[in-house]
Amino acid sequence: MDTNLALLLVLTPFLGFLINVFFGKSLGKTVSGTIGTLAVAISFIVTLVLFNQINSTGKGIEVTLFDWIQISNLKINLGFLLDQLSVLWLLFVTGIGSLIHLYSISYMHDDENMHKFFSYLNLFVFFMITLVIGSNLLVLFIGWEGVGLCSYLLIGFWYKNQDYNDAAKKAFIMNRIGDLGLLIGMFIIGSMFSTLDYATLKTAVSEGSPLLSLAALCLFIGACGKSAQIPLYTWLPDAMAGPTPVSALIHAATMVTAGIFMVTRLNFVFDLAVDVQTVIAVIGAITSLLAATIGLVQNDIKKVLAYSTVSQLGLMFLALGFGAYEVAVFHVITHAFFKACLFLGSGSVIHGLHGEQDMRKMGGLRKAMPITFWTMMISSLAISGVPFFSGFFSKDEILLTAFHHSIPLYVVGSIASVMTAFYMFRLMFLTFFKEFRGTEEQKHHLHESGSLITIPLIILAILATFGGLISLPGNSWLNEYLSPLFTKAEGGEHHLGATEYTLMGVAVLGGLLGILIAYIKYFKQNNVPESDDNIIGLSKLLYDKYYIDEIYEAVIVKPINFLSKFFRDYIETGIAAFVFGFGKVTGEIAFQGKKIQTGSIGLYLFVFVIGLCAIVSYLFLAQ
Amino acid sequence: MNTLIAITGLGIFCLLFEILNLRKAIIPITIAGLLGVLALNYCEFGAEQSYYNNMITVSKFSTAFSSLFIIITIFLVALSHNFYHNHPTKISDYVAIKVFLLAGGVAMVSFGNLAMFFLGIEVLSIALYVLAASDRLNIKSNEAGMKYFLMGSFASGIILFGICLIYGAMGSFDITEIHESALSAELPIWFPIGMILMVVGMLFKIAAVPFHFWAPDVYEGSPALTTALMSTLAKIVAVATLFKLVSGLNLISSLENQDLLYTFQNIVVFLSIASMTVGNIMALRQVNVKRMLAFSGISHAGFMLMTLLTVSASAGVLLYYTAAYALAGIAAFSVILYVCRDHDNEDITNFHGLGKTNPLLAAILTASLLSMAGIPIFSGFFAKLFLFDQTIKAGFVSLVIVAVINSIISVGYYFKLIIAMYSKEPNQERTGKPFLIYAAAVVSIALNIILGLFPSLVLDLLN
Amino acid sequence: MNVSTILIILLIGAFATYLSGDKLASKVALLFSLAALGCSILLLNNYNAGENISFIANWINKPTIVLALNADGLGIAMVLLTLALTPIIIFSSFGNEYKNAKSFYALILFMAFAMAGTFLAADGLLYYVFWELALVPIYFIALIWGNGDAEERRKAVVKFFIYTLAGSLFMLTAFIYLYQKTGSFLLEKLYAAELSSNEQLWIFLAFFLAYAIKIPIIPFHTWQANVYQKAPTVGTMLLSGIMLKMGLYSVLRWQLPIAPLAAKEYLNIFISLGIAGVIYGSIVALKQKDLKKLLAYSSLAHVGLIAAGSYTLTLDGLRGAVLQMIAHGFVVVGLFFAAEVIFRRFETREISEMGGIRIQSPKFTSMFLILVLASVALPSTFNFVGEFTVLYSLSQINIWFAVLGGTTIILGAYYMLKMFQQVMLGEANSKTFADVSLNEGISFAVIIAVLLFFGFYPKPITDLITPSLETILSVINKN
Amino acid sequence: MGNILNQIGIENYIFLSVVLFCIGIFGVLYRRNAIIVFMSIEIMLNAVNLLFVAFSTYHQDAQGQVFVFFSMAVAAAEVAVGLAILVSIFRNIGSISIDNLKNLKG
Amino acid sequence: MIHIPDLANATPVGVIFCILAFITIITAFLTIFSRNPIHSAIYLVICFFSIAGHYLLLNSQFLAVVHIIVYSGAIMILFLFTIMLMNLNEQKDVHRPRITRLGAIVSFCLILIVLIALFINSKPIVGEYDSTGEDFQSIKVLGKILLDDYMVPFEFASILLLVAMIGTVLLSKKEKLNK
Repeated sequence: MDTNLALLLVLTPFLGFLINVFFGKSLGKTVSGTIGTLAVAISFIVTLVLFNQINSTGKGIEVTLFDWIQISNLKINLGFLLDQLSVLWLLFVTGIGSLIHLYSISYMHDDENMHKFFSYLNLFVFFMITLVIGSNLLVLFIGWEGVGLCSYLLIGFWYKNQDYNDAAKKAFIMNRIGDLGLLIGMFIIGSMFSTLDYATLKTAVSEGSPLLSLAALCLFIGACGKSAQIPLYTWLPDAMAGPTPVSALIHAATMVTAGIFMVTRLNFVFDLAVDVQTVIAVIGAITSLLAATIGLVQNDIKKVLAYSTVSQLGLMFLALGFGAYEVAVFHVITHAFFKACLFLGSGSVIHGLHGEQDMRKMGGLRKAMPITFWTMMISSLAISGVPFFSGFFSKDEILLTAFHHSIPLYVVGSIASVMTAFYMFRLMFLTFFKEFRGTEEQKHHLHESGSLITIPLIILAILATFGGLISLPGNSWLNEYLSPLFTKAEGGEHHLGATEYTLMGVAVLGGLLGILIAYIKYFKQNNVPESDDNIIGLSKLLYDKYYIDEIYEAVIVKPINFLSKFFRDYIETGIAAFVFGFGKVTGEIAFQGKKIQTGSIGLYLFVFVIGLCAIVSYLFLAQ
Repeated sequence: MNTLIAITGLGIFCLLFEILNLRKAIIPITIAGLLGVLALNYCEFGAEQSYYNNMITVSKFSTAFSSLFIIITIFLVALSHNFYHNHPTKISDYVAIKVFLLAGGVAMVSFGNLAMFFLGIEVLSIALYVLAASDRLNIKSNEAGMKYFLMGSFASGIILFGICLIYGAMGSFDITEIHESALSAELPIWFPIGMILMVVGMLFKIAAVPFHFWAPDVYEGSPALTTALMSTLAKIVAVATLFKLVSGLNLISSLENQDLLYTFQNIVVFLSIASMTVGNIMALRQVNVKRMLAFSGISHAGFMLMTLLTVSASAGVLLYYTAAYALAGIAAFSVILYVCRDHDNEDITNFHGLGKTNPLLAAILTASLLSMAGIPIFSGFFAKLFLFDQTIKAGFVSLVIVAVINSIISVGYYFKLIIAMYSKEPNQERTGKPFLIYAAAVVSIALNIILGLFPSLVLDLLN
Repeated sequence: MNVSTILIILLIGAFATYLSGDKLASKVALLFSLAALGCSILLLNNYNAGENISFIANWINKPTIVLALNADGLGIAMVLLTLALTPIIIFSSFGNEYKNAKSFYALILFMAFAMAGTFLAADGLLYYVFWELALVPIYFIALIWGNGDAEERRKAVVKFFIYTLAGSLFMLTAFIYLYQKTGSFLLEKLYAAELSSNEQLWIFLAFFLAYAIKIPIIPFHTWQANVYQKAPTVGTMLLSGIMLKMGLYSVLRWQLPIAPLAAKEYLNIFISLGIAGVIYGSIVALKQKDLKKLLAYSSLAHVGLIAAGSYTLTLDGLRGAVLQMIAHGFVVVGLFFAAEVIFRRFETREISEMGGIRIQSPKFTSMFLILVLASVALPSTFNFVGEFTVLYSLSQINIWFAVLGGTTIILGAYYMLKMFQQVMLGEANSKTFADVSLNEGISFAVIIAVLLFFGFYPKPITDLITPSLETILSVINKN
Repeated sequence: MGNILNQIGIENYIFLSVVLFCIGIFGVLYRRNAIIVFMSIEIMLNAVNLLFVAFSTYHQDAQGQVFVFFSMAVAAAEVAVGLAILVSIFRNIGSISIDNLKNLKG
Repeated sequence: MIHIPDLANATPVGVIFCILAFITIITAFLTIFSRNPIHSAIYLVICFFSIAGHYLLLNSQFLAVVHIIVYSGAIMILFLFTIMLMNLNEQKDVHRPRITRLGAIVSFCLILIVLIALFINSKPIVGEYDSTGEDFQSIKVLGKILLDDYMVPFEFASILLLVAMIGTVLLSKKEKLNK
């Protein structure tokens, strides 16, 4: 029964994928969209059933299908583990997934390859489910790389544009760098404990060692790739080349959280590698700040959201670094709600403006698109940490945890939060308030999106508002639910003392401060960001993302390409010349040798005689 | 002995046919006669016997090699039909000379007395001088004949001097006597000197470096069929005789007695390496196919010389090697004769596009070249294998490595021809499918492959 | 029935194909190759049922050379690879018209015969004979039916032949030397040979030269790219799909067990060479302008990893190497076939002249993408299983080997996706790209099906090869 | 009747014939006129014949002298064939200098 | 050791040997150095006569006679005929490059030195030479050996001569070109 349920869970999206791949075109857009959505919806329903079961019994379900890869000391089977963590993850993967599928039916309706879009989305969900429910690291790795593939396919969905293809390629390759880390981590763990199974591993891991730390570090590199942390984050902003639902689903709500999922899954490993945890926290904090600063000045509506995502992911890693897994998970969930909502909202805006993404050409959309506006407003409030929206609780917990462990990191996180509030409201003001700055024609066509788009927005906005309820300070359902997973309860149960309230107040004030600045700058003063050419000074640095891409290009990509050319043009020809030089030399000797054969009998006999003398004298006289 | 008598008889019959005006029948009858001789020779196999005061000793060695010579001669006679169709009045002479040449060859491997050896080699040589120069109006043929004659007589003089010194040391020409007294302690140094002089003379005949210079010129200038004869029959006769001299006169033990064996082996190793290397390298840039095969023959001579390092064990290997080499050579020359019959040269360009116009012949030539290059399943490979096996067994690993490197070089020029046949466009019409040429080519390459598939057939004959 | 049946079928097939004339040749060849495949599957069945399907007969008495065909799991697996790929390769060529088709297909079958023989032979010399025999047909295939400038092709092909022959002749010398030591060419006798470490080193190096050129391991790879480019695609498939596996297989079967001491002593050097090949091949592949050349360098990178795996001398390394060999065989055949499919339509192999195919043929694009992904070892493809196992074994030797070897997954993705982007994506090409035909589709489908099936369920192959690999390892570790 | 070699010594015969033999070799190398070259070869053969007879006396054995007959026959046959070749060359190029025979080379 | 005949105590035989040897060598050289082929031929005939003298000295009269008949009588006549037939008597030897002469002289010296050194180095024959007293070189004995023991080579020599004959005919015979 459990096996069948698990298979149903996994295979329904895959079935949807197959149907859409093979018959999508003939089925027509609506039908293929519906099938795609239904496939995920069924998974969602199955998840609900499973959630119900696990929530009541409190025990995970293990399903083993068959042996997969045999390695001398490891036996890796294709199996699933459905426990609290995976089902929780599945809930929002399939849940938000369903909503986004629904949204996409309308959003992608004008695209000729809509069936493909849905097949890719279904495939993505399939891999994401595999990632989440895999019973060992290698099954996770199938999903891990699979979602990377889908991300590649979806970023490059509009494949005629080679820039988009570049972005897709970049995403895939940067992910692969992380994947190598993950693989190496697996190798170390595999050779240390002879297993990659979570359950077995959990019992086998007992004490920390340098090797284990190394493994943890490698695993974290993997997480960096997938969850867009320094130094591997640059693909995520570029990934906004894909259709907006993709950004919402993959690059905000689900795939990018895979790194956090993995770290949480292996919490028992990371707990033993304290120094690595510190690294995680520091990198999370820095990423959070860095991305937030870049987000301050971006003008592309999706880029702002992308950097915001990176920043928020940084915050989650900050929490992970302190061992506060449930806090991170909490933020993952709330973030999924409001960020999906924001992306879908921005998609709605873009849809309404026929593809315009530059905020400088928006404005005043509040009236034309009220539902979009309000849902996005709610989400922005949530992400800015305004009290009683979901983001307030989760972000506050992260900062709280940080404060307890490390004041500097707390400060960094807080600054990032303030900035978040600022740029989110910058986005809101520029997009929805004041006058419309686009062309007349666009203005003429402004309208609220259809119900297929607005319904998911509304649902997500509701979730973004009330999502915080699952883990209220002091009375956390989530912490309790997840407690079987973690060995030590850290960061979860804070007694709400004076410090905590003070901190909460500081956070709220910070958020409001950010909003206020944005209000003054973009509402009161009615500033509109300069056009690209006129950006100078610090903002130029920020606008150009600290030139990180350019640095990578110069330090890594260019040298590799140069090396490739060098190898191709010099080393290859050099080796060839050397190897075949033997042939050339022999040929040349042959050519010269021909001259000895002069045709003169005298010479021939001369050599004959000399040879005879040489032989005879060597044999008889040389003794 | 009977074989020798039969062969000379057959030669005289050939001359008679001319008188009786039976020109048309001469080739079939000669072939039939040679087949009869082959059968006769086969009957003698295994019976160790000596005839007429040990002038001729029939042994496994001699009969086996005689059979090989007879088979090669059959092919050569068969090829004569088309080759000499422009010289109907001379064909009996040509065939008779070839048969006598065979007699000389048989005498050389079955001699029991150095007089027979000397006369045999002279019959062979004089017949070859004549054949080389036989295209009397062709200046190249004249030149080839002259060069071969001058150098050949020079070498004969050396051989004769060698025989003389051996006689001086031994007081006898009989090889059994010489074999026995070769180990005597009071042996004058004349014996090894004489032996070395004879060996040098034979090295000239097999065209080993540095006595090889005549070979390419003579091969190139001679009429193609004569070249075929020289590079197959004459060469294997010479090698077999050299082997028989060294083993029959007990040179190795005698040298060992005088602590000269090591030096001698050094010389053989050096000559072998030099022959292989010079032959292969010089062949690389040749455009004339006969000349190329001459150099290839020089390198094969180098390979065959390796048997002198393991005289006691390698008679079978030598037989196998010579058979493989000669059969491949016959097949190759059949094709060359066909391709170049209307040309006054044998340049590689004549072979362009043979793969398209005459796929069978092209395949045969390819197979024979592959055999010479030592690619498996053709007997050339196994020949080299057995040779290397013997030589490594005797401890000459480095020599084998040089030989291996040479095999690699040799591929370079063998494949030049293959490429010309297959990847260039035909530049001429090739008409007619002369039966005898096709038959000779097919049968010889078939024999070659059969030898490759069942090496034991030949290899075990002499063990 | 024993394994000699397979060889006989293939040999008869080669002759039958030649005799059947130009029109029927391709079909007859396909028929015989399928028959051989069927036969081998039957034999696999018998083998799994515990039947003895080896073959032994006397051939040459002195020196003793035996017609010994030994079918253990490893051998059968490699033969199956050969015989599964041969029909695919033949079938894939149905879209092309070849001059003198009867010779062409006869040579293909003959080559399959020789390669199958190489994988089965248990007598050193028989093995060598098959090894060399396999070289001859590919030489002619590349020479006569190849493409590009005739003069350059000739040069490339001759170089290839001489180069490979050069290597293998040293192997022959080593075999003869071994024969002197043991008095037999039989595999088991050679395994039992007692050699000093110095002797082992020389023998190891002689073998290495032969295999390093065939595989190829850098810096012995110079022939590869040119020949792959110049050979007709069928030839390239045979070369890259099967023939270079001969080298890798031989490392496992002959080189390591015969000279284990040398293998152990210089393990790091040889692994490093393999890994250097991975990195070097990947980097060079980045800037290739010719599609077939790019695939050639990618092949160089992959076999480098396989070689590195083999030289680890661990069960995982060997097993991963074999799995990866099989997987790579299928993938590379598929990729070269894709290049051929493009060539049939665009008449070019220059990457810069391609692009925009996806618009015109999404079906082909999907298949190509799957092959590309398999080639970069996406989990759930067969290649991942092999690559993971190999990398794991490398990590057991030294974690840095795994890290450096693992760069293949990054660099591989880089050049393959770059190629994919340039070849397939972008604005529509000015030239029309007809959709894949049924024949082409079937070839792709079979390859993809194999890759995906074994990607999830490699157990049958693992179970097949593991016992023989364990035997080999026990020989390696006998001292 | 004593052995005559007691008065001369076999070595002297050896040296004489060696010198003669070498003169023959020298002639072959030195002269370009084919006829003279033939003559030089005859000198070589005669040097050997002389030694044969000397050895025959040395061993008191007639076989050496018998061999000389064969050697003479060979010499005669060689000269006949050689001169025939020479004549045809002379007919073709009007010269008997072996320096003119350099068409075949390389 | 070379044991040079002591001219002071030379036996008549020794003196004759020295004279004959001297003539042989000198005429051999003259054969080679003569510019006129006819002179060469004449010198060669003298050389052959001196060799016949050696044969006589060694008491093999029959061989000496045969030698004169075959060489001086047959072979040399053949040479002379050819020379005259070709009208070569006036022909100067073509210009020889210095390198050729140098090469010839070098190789001559080399091989002479090597061979002489070889025989000097070898162990000297000590003691008296055997003299069995038996008749071993009369015509009777020679005939017996030649036609009895050496019958096969004798017959084979006829093949040799036959081949030479056919060959010479083949090389000289003009044929009707029927093309």
